[in-house]
Formats: sequence, C-alpha cells, structure tokens
Amino acid sequence: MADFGFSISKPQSIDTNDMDVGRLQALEAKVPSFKRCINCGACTATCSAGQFGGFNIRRIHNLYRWDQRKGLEKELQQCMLCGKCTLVCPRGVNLRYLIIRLRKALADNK
Amino acid sequence: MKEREKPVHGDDNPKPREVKRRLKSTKRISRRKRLEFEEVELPLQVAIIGGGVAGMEAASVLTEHRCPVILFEARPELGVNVKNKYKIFPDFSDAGRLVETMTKAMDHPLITVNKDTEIVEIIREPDAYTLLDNKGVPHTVPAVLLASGYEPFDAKRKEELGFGIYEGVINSLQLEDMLREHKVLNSLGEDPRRIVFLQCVGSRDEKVGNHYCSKICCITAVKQAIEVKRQLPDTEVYVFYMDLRLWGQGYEELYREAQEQYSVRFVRGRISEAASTFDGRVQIKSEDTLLGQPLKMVTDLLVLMIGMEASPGTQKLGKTCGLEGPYGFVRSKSPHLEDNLSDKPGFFLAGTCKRPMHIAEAVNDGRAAALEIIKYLRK
Amino acid sequence: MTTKKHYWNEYQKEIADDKYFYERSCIRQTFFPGSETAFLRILKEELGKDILDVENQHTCTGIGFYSDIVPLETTMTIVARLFSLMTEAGYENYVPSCVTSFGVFSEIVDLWEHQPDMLEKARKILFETTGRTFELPKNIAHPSDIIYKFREELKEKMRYRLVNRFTGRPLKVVEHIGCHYAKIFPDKGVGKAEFPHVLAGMIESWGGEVVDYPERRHCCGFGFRQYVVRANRGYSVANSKKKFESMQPYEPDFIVTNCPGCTMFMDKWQYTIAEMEHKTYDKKGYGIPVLTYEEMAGLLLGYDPWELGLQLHQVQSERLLDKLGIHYDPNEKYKSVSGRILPNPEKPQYLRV
Amino acid sequence: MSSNFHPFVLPFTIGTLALFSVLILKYNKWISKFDRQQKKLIRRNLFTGKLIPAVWEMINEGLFHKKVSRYNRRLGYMHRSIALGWFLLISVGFVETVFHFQGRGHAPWIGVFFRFFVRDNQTLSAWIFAQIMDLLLLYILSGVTMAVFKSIFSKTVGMRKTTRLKLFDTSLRYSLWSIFPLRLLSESATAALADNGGFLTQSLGNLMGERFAGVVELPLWTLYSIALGLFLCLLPFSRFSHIFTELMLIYFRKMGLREREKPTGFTRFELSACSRCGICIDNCPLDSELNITDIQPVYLIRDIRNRMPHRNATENCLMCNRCESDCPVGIQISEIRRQERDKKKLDTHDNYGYIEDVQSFNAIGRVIYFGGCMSHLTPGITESMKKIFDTVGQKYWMMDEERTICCGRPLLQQGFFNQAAELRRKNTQLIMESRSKTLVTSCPICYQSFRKEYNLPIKVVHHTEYIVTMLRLGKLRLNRSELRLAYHDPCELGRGCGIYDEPREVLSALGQLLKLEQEYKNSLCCGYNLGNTVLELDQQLKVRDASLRNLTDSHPDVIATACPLCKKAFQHSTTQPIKDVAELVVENLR
Repeated sequence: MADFGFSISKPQSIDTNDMDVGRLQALEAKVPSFKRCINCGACTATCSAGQFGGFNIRRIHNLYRWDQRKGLEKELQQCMLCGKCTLVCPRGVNLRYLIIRLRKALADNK
Repeated sequence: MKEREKPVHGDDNPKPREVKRRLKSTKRISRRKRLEFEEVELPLQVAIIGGGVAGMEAASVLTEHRCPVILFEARPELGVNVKNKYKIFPDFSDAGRLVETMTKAMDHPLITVNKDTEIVEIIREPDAYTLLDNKGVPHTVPAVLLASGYEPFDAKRKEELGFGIYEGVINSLQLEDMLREHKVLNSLGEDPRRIVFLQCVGSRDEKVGNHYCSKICCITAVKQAIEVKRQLPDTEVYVFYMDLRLWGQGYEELYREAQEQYSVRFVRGRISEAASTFDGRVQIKSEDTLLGQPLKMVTDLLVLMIGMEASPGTQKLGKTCGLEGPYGFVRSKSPHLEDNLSDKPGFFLAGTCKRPMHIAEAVNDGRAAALEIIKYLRK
Repeated sequence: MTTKKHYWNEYQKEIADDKYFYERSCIRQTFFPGSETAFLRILKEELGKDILDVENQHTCTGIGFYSDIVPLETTMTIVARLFSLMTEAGYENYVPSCVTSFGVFSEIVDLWEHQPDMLEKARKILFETTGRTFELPKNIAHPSDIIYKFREELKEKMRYRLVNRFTGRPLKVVEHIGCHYAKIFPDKGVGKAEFPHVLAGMIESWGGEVVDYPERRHCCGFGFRQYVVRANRGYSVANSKKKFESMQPYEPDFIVTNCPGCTMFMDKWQYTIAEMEHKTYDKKGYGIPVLTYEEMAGLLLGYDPWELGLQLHQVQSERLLDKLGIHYDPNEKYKSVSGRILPNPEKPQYLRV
Repeated sequence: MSSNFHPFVLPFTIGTLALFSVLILKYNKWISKFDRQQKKLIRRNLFTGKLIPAVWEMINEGLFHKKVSRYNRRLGYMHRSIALGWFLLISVGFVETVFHFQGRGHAPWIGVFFRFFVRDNQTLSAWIFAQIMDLLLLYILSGVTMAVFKSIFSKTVGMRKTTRLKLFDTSLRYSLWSIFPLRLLSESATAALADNGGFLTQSLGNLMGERFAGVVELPLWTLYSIALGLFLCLLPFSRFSHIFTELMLIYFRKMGLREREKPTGFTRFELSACSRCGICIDNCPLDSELNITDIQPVYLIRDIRNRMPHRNATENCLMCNRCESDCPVGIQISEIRRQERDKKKLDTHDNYGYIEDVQSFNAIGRVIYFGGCMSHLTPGITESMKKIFDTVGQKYWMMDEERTICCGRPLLQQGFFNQAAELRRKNTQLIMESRSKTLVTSCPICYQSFRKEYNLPIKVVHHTEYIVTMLRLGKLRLNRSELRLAYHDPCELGRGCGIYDEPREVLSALGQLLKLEQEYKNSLCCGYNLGNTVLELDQQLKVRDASLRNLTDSHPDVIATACPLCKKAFQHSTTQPIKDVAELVVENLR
C-alpha cells in the first residue's frame, strides 16, 4: 500500500445501523428490569469499584445498549459484585445479574 | 366500608324526610342557626373529612349554596400541610396568609368545625352515611367528602442519605422553617457555604415502593434554591435531579431565573450516599451522568426533597371504604369526568387523598367536588 | 416527498440572459481544463451567447481566504481588480467558474453593500496600486446557473439522454452542490441551501434520476484546512467516505458536481480509500465516476469524451459511456494536443481502471 | 423339603453380590478423588477415637433417623420403621438361623428365606422367633404403608410438599414397597403348609388354606426374591444408595472432611447421601413465597447426580441456608451449589489492579473496624459503632471508611473463585500490615468471610459479639426499658456463623425481647441476600414481606437486626423503626 502519511479518521458517531439489536434484546430477556433504567447514575455514584476510579457501570451498559462492545469485557472484570448498585437503584434494576449476564454475553460473542 | 343492612334508627328504607328528621336529631346545627337560615335550600348536611385546603374550599363553596357542612380535622389546626410552608411557588406568595384567609371563611354559621377529631369508621346506610369519630360520636349525613390528604415522606427510610443521622441532612419542610425564620444555618450554626438539594426522595423509587412522581418537588426545589440565594447570596446551591419536570405556568421561567440570576447549578445525577466529614459537614456521592463521571461533594446542608405519600387517614379510610387505590391513595370513579366521584353514591373525593397535587390544584379540586355534591343533593 | 421535490420552486434566483464575463477557476484549469472549454463552447456554439474570457485574470484567493491565510483587504483588492477587468471590457454580468470564487464574490459584494466605507477603501487601494477603477456587477451567476437556465434549450440539441442504453431506465445520478454555492447565501442558489435544484434540474430535464441519499447535503470532505494540512487529511477523506457509504446502496451510475473541490476530492479520495482500505463503492471495483456539469452536458451534446478531458479523472468513465451509448476510441484516450500518443499512466493497485 | 438350595434364591443372591461389588467400586473411585487435604485428614484420623462417635452417629442417623424425627415425628417414624425394622429383621433372622443350625454349616441365603427352608421346626424357641419376626415385619409394613400414603397425600406424614420423582426412581420405590408385602404373603403361604408362622403369617396362612397356599407358595417366594434382587441391584444407582453412603459420610465427616471450593470425591459421597426426603423443599422461601419449585437442594442434587444441573437450579437460590439447617444428612448444599456455580471462563485473573496501591495503617493497639460495602448505605450502623468504640475508650481504624475493598464473599457465592481470592489476598495484606489484633465487622457477610474464608491469625468478631463482651466487662452500661423488640436473625450471622445468642443478650439488656414464630435457625431470609442474583426486585420483596410478617406479628415497638442488608430490606417497606443492635445500644446507653 502506498504511504499516504495519514489514515482515514474513524467516525465519532455510533453507527446504529450496524448494530445488532438481537444482542441487546437477548440481554433484556435475561434481565427484564434492565429496560427500566433511567440513567440516574445512583449505581455509579455508590459503586465500590468506581471509588477507585475508572469503572463506570452505567456507561458500560449504555455502550452495550448501542452494541459498542469494544473493551467492555475487560472493563467489567473490575466489578467486585458487592451489590451496592442494585441496592440503591430507584428503578429496581437487577444490576448484579446484569453484570454477570453482560460478562457472559461479551465472553460468548467475541 | 361496613354496609349496614338494618339502619341504626329502625326503618329499613328511610325516606328523605326521615333522613332530614334524623339529621335534626343529631343536632349538629343549632336552633338559632336554623332559624337564621330558614330560606335554606339544601338543609341536608355534608360531612367533610379533612380540613386541608381542599376540604376548606369545598366547605366554602357548599355554604355559598347554603348547604350546612360539618368538617372534621384530625389535627388541632386547619390547613397544616400548607401552613408548614413559607412561601409558595410560583409567585412567592405567603402560604400562611393563604391558609389564614381560608380558615377565616370557616367561621361561618353553616359550618361546624370539629378539630382534633378523627373519623375512625364509616358505615354505609341506605341513602346516608354514618361517621363514627374517635370520641365515639356518630354523625349521619347524606353525603361525605373525603379530603384526608397526604403526608410527607419519611426520609429515614432512605438511610443511606443520612436523614436523622447527620445534622446536616434536612428535609424540604425543615428548610421551609429555616427560610421563614431567616435562619438557614449549617449544623454548627454558621452560614452555609454550600447547599445541595436532592430530588426524588421517596418518589420514583421502587425500593420504597413508590413508583410515582410527586410532581411538586422539582419546582419546590427551584423555589427554595431561589429563596436561599435571596437570603444568602454567597452560598453555592446545587440541585441534583434525575429528571426536571417543570410543567406548570411560570415554572420553566423560574428554573431559568434560578440558573441565570441566582447561579443555581443543576446536576443530572442521583445522590446515593451521604457521610459525615470531620468538620460536621456532609459528603455526598453522585454521578454527573451527562459527563459519565462519579463525583464527591462536601456540603453544609443536604436538603432532601421529600415526596408525598397518602396520609395515614387516607390509607385507613380508603381501605375501610373499599376505595383503596395504588400506593394507599384513594381511587376515584374515573380520572376525567368523574374524578370527584367514588363508586359509592354520595361519597365524594377531593385533593391529595387521590394523588399528589399542588395547592391550586387541590383547591380547585375541592371546589369541583363541592359542585358535584350540590348536584347530587339536588337530585 | 412532494414537499421536498417542490420546495426549490419557492426560490428561483435571478440569472442574466446574455453578455457574461467569465472568470476561470484555478483548480479546474489545472485538473480538468476540458470543462471550462466545454462551457465556453456550449455558450457560444450551442446557445449563441456573448461570453468573454480574458487572459489577464488571476486567482480570487478563495482557498487562502477560507483557510484564514489571506487577509480580507487583500481579497477585497483582488476582487476589485477582477471586477475592474469586467468593467474595462464593458460587461456587467459576472460568471466565476469556481463555486468558491462565487462565494468570495458574493460575500465581498454583500460586505460592500452593508459597509460602503469598505467599498471605498477597496476602490482607493485598487486605484492607488493599479490605477484601475471598477463597477459592481449587475448580476453574479455561477456557470451551473446558466446551464440550468438554458437546460431545456440544450436538451433540444442533445444527441443523448441520461438513460441506460442496456436497460432503458434512467441513469441514477448523485448530484453534489459545492458548499459555497448556497450555504453562505441561501438566496444566491437556485432552490436555496437545503434543496438546491441547480444540478437536479439538469439531471431531471435530461432524462436522469436524482439519487436522494441521506448524506446528500454533507460536505465532500475538501474542507480547505482539513486538506491543506496533511495531518488533517484523515478527516477530509473520512467525510467523503461517509458520503460514499451513504450513496452506495443506491448504486449510482455517476456523480455530478458544480464545484472544483468536490469534483476533485470525491474523485481522488475514491482512489485513496481503495488503496488504504481496499474498498470501492461500485460493485465491480471501478469506483463511481465523478463528472462536472459541463462534462455531463458536453457528453450528452455529443462532444468527444477525450476532448472533454474525462481521462484526467481518477475514476475512469468508459463504463458510463457504454451505458450512455456514446462512442469513443480507446486509442485516442491518451493523445496529446500535438497528436502524439502518450504512454498509459501507472495503474492503481486496487482501484480498477 | 429342608435342602439348602432352591433356584428361586438366585435373584436375591445375585442382587446382593452386585450391590456390594458396585458399592465397593464406587466408593473406591470416589475416595481416590479426594483432594490432598482430605486424604491427609483420613490418613491422620483413620484409626483414632473418632470411630466411636462416628459409629454412634451412624446408629442414631442410619437406624433411628433422629434428625428426621426431630424435624417431624411422623416422617421420622416412617424412615425409622423401614430402616430399623429391616435391619432388625436381618439381624434377628441371622440369629435365628445360627441358633437353628447350632454351628452346622448353612448357606448364606437361608436367613432371608428361613421359613421356606426350615419348615419342620416346632420348638418353643422357633415359635418365639417366629413371633418376633412377625412383629418386626408388621413394624416395617406400617412404615411402608405410610410411605405409600405419603406419595399420595404428602400431608399424612406432616409435609407440605413431597419430592417429585423420575420414572427410574418410581419403579425402584415400587420394588422396595413390594418386598415386605411379598415376604408377608410368601411366609404366610409356607405357614399354611408347614405351620411354622408367627401370629401374623400363621393367621394369614390359615386364611389362605392349604390348597391355595400349595399353588402360590413357590411363585410368591420367587417374586419376593426377585423384588429383593431387583432392589439390591438397582440400589447403588438410585437415591436408596443413601442407606449405605450416609454411613460412610458420617464417618468421613467425623474425620474432619468438608466440602472444598471445587467438587471432590467427598462431594460425590454427599450427593449420594441425599435420601430426597424433601425437608429442604418445605424450608425454602422461594418455594413458599414465589412458587419456584425446581431449584431446591433435593432437585439440584438429583440433577447433579444425573450430571445435568440446569442453570436456574444452581443460580436461583438465596443461599439463606434454611434448607441446610434442617437437612437430616447435613449435606453442605450451599457449598455444593457454589461449586456448580463455577463461572469458569468468566472467573478471570488480575482484575483488580486498582486496589494495589491502597495503603495499610499502623493500628497497633487499635481494633480494625470493617463496616463492609453495604454499611456505607446504613450510616446509622457505622456511626453507632464509632460511638460505641468512643464510649468504651477503644481506639479503632475504620479500614473501609473512604473506599471499600469488598471482602470477596459475594463473588465467591457466585462462583468467581479466583476473583474472590484476589480481594482476600489484598485485604489480608492490609490487615496483617496494620498489626492489629482484632477485627470487628458490622456486615455478617464480611464476618463469615473473614472467619471462614480468610484464615486470619487475629480475632474476628461481629459487632454484636464485641458489644456483648463490652457489656460483660461493664464497659458499656445500658438502660433497660419496656421496649418491645423483635429480633431478626440474619442468615449469614445466625445459620452462617451460629451467632444467635449474642444479639439476644444485648437486646435483653435494653428491652423486652419477643418470641417469634420463626427464629434462630428457622429465621426467614429478608430477601436481599446477596447469594441470589437472579431474583427480580418484586420477587425479593415478596420474600421480604413474609419475613416481615413474622416479625410484626407480635407487634414490636422496634424491629432489631444485625445486618445492613436486612435492615435496608425492612426499612424499604415500612415506616416502623428498624434498628441495628448497635443503634439500639447507643440509644439506650446509660
């Protein structure tokens, strides 16, 4: 290949046309309460792992909503499964189970 | 509600005249009053359970139509829930004065006010209701208006927010008191450097079983934030919210004013923990969800915007009358044209015993219920 | 759809009838000079118009101006001199070949209208430096406006239609309007900025079908500073890519543009993308041909493709010519003006030619 | 007809031989799969005094079924009548045979078919034996009758539910049930012919009459032998293998063997020792509150034995251990469930780089106070504990004041063994580096973890234990009032760690502790137990409501508990005061 001295920039926007809705639907079927999230951030605020920086469970599951899976598997491994997020969620989202299922889904669909 | 097959006074199917006779025998209206109002068109008496703004407004309207009213209030005073506020949105008018005006109107020859009186049982008679109060006195009336109202959410149930544990954590009613006294102070008695408001405490929270929105807290926080800034211009004010619902006339403008003129900072995120700091202040944990970044903040005061729950009276009477709706509120016949009616003829509903309402809405609802009652009695 | 189709009708700009002063484009003269020649030929020979093409003209500074390199005063003076050429020749209708020039002239004229002192300043500087004077043009029109205006007359003279000879169906044409045509002053474009009709009108009149794809209004990716700085070229090509990906499902037969930058980048970036990512946007790997409106008109009028300069484009157009039913001599493709057959240019690795 | 052999004894003989060879093979295989530590324990304890209590327990459990009886008398009788009765039948039969032959050689099957082979024995001793044997047979038959009833109407034996069985098990059960009636009938037939029966068989034989008995005698004995043979053959492959395995298990357990993180040969013994009595079903809140009926230990064990555990059965469990506390065999079901939850691929290494730079604190002379993750959401508990430390003049280091490294138990419970170990390693390091001698924790989950999973060389106490010690030392003095208190036993503290009395001692010192319908080891889970990830909120709340009903039935002024999670669960549902033991202590300090 010729060296052009530059490469094509990746678009910042998420191309939702390329996304596989089935993956999200499968997760929602496993954890029905996931659909109820209103992104209030209580989970991230209280998160034990999040206190050490870097881990943001709300961001992770929002990225998964748009089928943006890159790097999520590694990121999710930081969860200590302590359950505080589940306890503070005002919408009763079963976050611990969501995390386990999400980890499984990410591991299965590389 | 108990259905009484045999009426207390014997007759199986009393005719209206008989009801009237019985009413006289209950002697709730003095002879003098009856003489004074000999031209009374509706000599039947209406019982109103709850002397809040809805109940009082209904009583006023009923007397305007010359209908005698007997009003029961469980507490020693009328209009307490509104009176507990200092100024009310959106015009910052005086809540105390509003209640005063309404209470004054209760001093009317056709209105009998029974304070400190709780209705413990309602018995349905054919064409009438007998109310038993906590002193054991029965009151038989052809129509009842339930206006037993709401109760503020007990923030102790959200222990993670530290209400009742840290002095710096207060609820929105306590802030009203502070504002009235012009003494918004932190736990050390100093001017607060920072005040944080948290929305949706006890509302929209499945963990405490309240899925609904209490509707008034968003605008109340905006109002209180402005009042705080008026009294303490140097205090930083933050409002943490999940969604801001500023739906009424003038509300959005107030929000804009809070941002622009008073530099109130609005943060989209729920606070999930509070802890104390070494200097007696409160540290909160939240997330700026729009940034996707968790944050910590130390504040002098954390004000919990507590929602509205059905009052114990509403819950109890709703249950005994078989009108129990969701979350312990009472259920009206239908939400559009029959919102003041219950599915029991002669039994009417008004105000926040049905759902969270703001003051004007509750007043209007009381007024509407009064007109429904008149329509019913004339029939 | 109805709204979209007819929205352009709500605005029709004023386009002079005759007596045009033509100003050349830097890019077009260099990369596809056949287009300008064709324009002059169409106006003179097909339409019998008076159009003047003088020798002593120069750049309008557009690329430098929009890259924030050339100061406003310089550009004003340059514009003033070009107008003085027009005034000197006794013309009043200014026709700049380049869309960016069109933008520059419109902008400077607008500035002068709002700030007469700037006009005075320009007159003064021009006079002091060159001793020239000028009048403002009565009408500034882009050449595509003029072709658009006379599209029906030209249709009568055309030997071909925008119809696929093999299937009998209209050719699917992507039209792309240069940003500076109507995005600076929507009033200066036919159909304004959102639904410009200048190229679509030609395509529809001449039998083709306009492809209305999602990224139709997106910039071609040239973006001046994005291209001028090499490190930023990734952004430039990414924008073109976005357009190609958006139009690809419609399987367009060719792209037609009215802007030198657009023609060049939509054409050349196809090569770049093919070399970098091995991706082309037509099924067979040849890419989508990019024509100027003059080339399109010229082809339909029966001009020789090689004289129009189609071989100078990166994406080659033989397959399009076949569809149109236009005869061409492959041996003539690389013949110089002097009649010498030049050696074939080096072929790209991935893009088929 | 007193020869020593008849072909009909073959099914029984083959069955017996098959049973013992299969059992020996199986046990041998399982023992070989013990892990190193378990093997060491066996080598060390094989011939020690542990044998005697083991045998004692074997008799109590294997024959008398004491634990089952304690749980439910009728169910105990049923099991006992069959087990003990059969055992005695065999023993007495053996004695009878030995007595009869007086040391002369006899075939081993004679004891089982004694009446058939020894017909002309009219001595007094023979008559006495016959009566005893009939009595035992009657005893067994009464148990069998109950079992038949139980399968039809589970309530007969006092159980709400009974175990649902598969075809294989059902057929086996029928063969067991048929053994004893067949024995009764065949002995009766022989009695009719040879006049050698006891009170039961002789009278039934007389009823049959000689002619009929002559026709059916041999077929009946054959059927009896076949039923026995079939049952013995199939036994090692069925739930009835628990009869023998339980004895082995009791012995191993006395030697100190326990479940490990991953399944071992010991697990096979435990699985095989389950008799599927179904007591665990009755105790399961998911069954009683949510009508989830396929996840209880009995089904999980069956599925693991059949090598097809389904995900729902392993995952959907609160791990409240209410089942285990009443299991007559004492199977460590939660540990087995956890082994099944092994997340394998998901259980990754090196996940928590971010905790590495957390520093310890020099806490010589201080206690370490570890609130636990959840206590950050119940500041009432941590604030009270700080106040208590201050009151008794104890300096402390709150290890997780700012940021918590989870104890690891929530991960462990879900089968993330490596990840849990990673957290344990870091916490251990912090604790050891602090050089403190005592660790006080407020969260029963952390407590159980520190106590059982950490192997810390320092003292680990729950805050209720700490408060009790301080009360006993007189460092804390409380005002006693008439406050009516209902105490909720948290699963992890009570059943998990056996801490029942300490909180009660504290509460009794400050108020009046009410008796509850379900408490101590029968306490009901609050529904928020971290052992379950699958339940949705509404389901958790149903479990909680049942638990709360049990607490409010006695109309307490305050509901007390000793776990932040339980506290939150109840707090969410009611305005009634829910307080931790520590909070009540602070409120009632003298």
